[in-house]
Amino acid sequence: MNGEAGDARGQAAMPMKRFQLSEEPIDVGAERPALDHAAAGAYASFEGWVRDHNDGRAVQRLDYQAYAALASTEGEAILDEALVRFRVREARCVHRVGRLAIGDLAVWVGVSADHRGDAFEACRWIIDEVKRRVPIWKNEHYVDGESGWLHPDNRPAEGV
Amino acid sequence: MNGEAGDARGQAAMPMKRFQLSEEPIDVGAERPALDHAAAGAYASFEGWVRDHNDGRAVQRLDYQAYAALASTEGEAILDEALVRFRVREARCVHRVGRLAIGDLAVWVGVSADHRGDAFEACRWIIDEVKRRVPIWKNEHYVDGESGWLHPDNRPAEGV
Amino acid sequence: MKLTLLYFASLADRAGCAAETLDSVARTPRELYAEVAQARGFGFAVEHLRVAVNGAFVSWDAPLAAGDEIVFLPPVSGG
Amino acid sequence: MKLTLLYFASLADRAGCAAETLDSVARTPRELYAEVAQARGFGFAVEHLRVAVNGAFVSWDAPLAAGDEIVFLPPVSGG
Repeated sequence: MNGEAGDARGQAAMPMKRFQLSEEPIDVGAERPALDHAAAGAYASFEGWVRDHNDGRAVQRLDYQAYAALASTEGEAILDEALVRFRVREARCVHRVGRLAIGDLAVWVGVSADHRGDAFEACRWIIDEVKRRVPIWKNEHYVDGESGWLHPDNRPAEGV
Repeated sequence: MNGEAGDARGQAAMPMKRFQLSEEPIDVGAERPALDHAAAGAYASFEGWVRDHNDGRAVQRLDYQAYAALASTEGEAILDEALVRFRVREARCVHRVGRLAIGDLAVWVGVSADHRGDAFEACRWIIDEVKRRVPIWKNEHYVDGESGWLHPDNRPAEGV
Repeated sequence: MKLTLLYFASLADRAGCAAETLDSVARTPRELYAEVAQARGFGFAVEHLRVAVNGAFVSWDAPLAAGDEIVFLPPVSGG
Repeated sequence: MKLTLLYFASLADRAGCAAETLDSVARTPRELYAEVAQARGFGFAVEHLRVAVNGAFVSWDAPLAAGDEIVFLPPVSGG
């Protein structure tokens, strides 16, 4: 009765992708029903908001750019993998692209499970993998007028 | 710039308790603004819903009973402790009391922090402590007509 | 001395009431529980309970005073 | 053979364009990157990039075919 059963049944009932890129503000309330399940007692979620500072610099706004085709398949692969790795009922993620202001919701992850430990672990794993693997880049615009693409260089890209 | 600074400033701006018992359905949307913070990039939340089964028995509904005076002070102590133990900006919890149906929200925890690791860890710690320490009891009403108070007996009560 | 007891969950069911006031010579919660458990037929050993006096957790061997409100707390199941 | 390249983030800024089509004799992404990095002045070493061909991650030594769409992906910063 884990995610695999849900998958099989969900082909018709759940045509929507588990991972979405969105050019519009993320509506968490609209995403939530996909995670409801009478048997699921636990729901864990994560939201990443645009902060007003990063690395000591005052941030004014930012742009997210995605390689949309690959971001969609890679994001979907992460969520499908989460349903196999963890005992969860459902998992979803929405990532914004385009221009965002301070306090805007940049990414949301929601996971439902029978038990809270699984919900927390899967939620944490998903956001970590999304940040590590999905081809999305952040361009920070600073209050001083400068801007720059963030390419974390302390960890080489892995695998292929 | 952690929770302690927030505390000092919050005396006037934030008169509401961090922990609340509620006889009414929990309105997560109404709780959220208390966790917004321009410097907080991460928000983690947990929701516990009433499940349709427990320990192999079909559950119809349940009642939560609280020793309200002590539950309030103990819940508040847990959240205050979370602000000291973890690098978080704000933390809140609402626990339902009274009669609940399948799918109802029984407990909600929300935590905002600068970094996602702290948000996840604090959120997990809070729900674990609430379940372990706060004097609230669940009476499950089963589909077969029986009912019973849950007193997990595999772990003796600790401390005093 | 006069003491007030509040009961919750299965202890309230077993006692058949949510509160009672009684006269007792018990000097500590431990002595009081022994007395009440026998009268009410409570099955919990003290190691599986916590005890609160006047709204705060206390030790089983804390001194009791007249007018105290005592609660024996069975294992909790919130969340 | 004709190949299409898409550029993102700082590579697009450096290239001054989001896409280009070029003729190349490169047999693998590794050879293609060496060629393009020199022409465009890209500073990333291949160990800090990933590469995708036709919408899927591939190895740096995968064979290229005419008409392929190649993307060199700098370290990501979503979330």
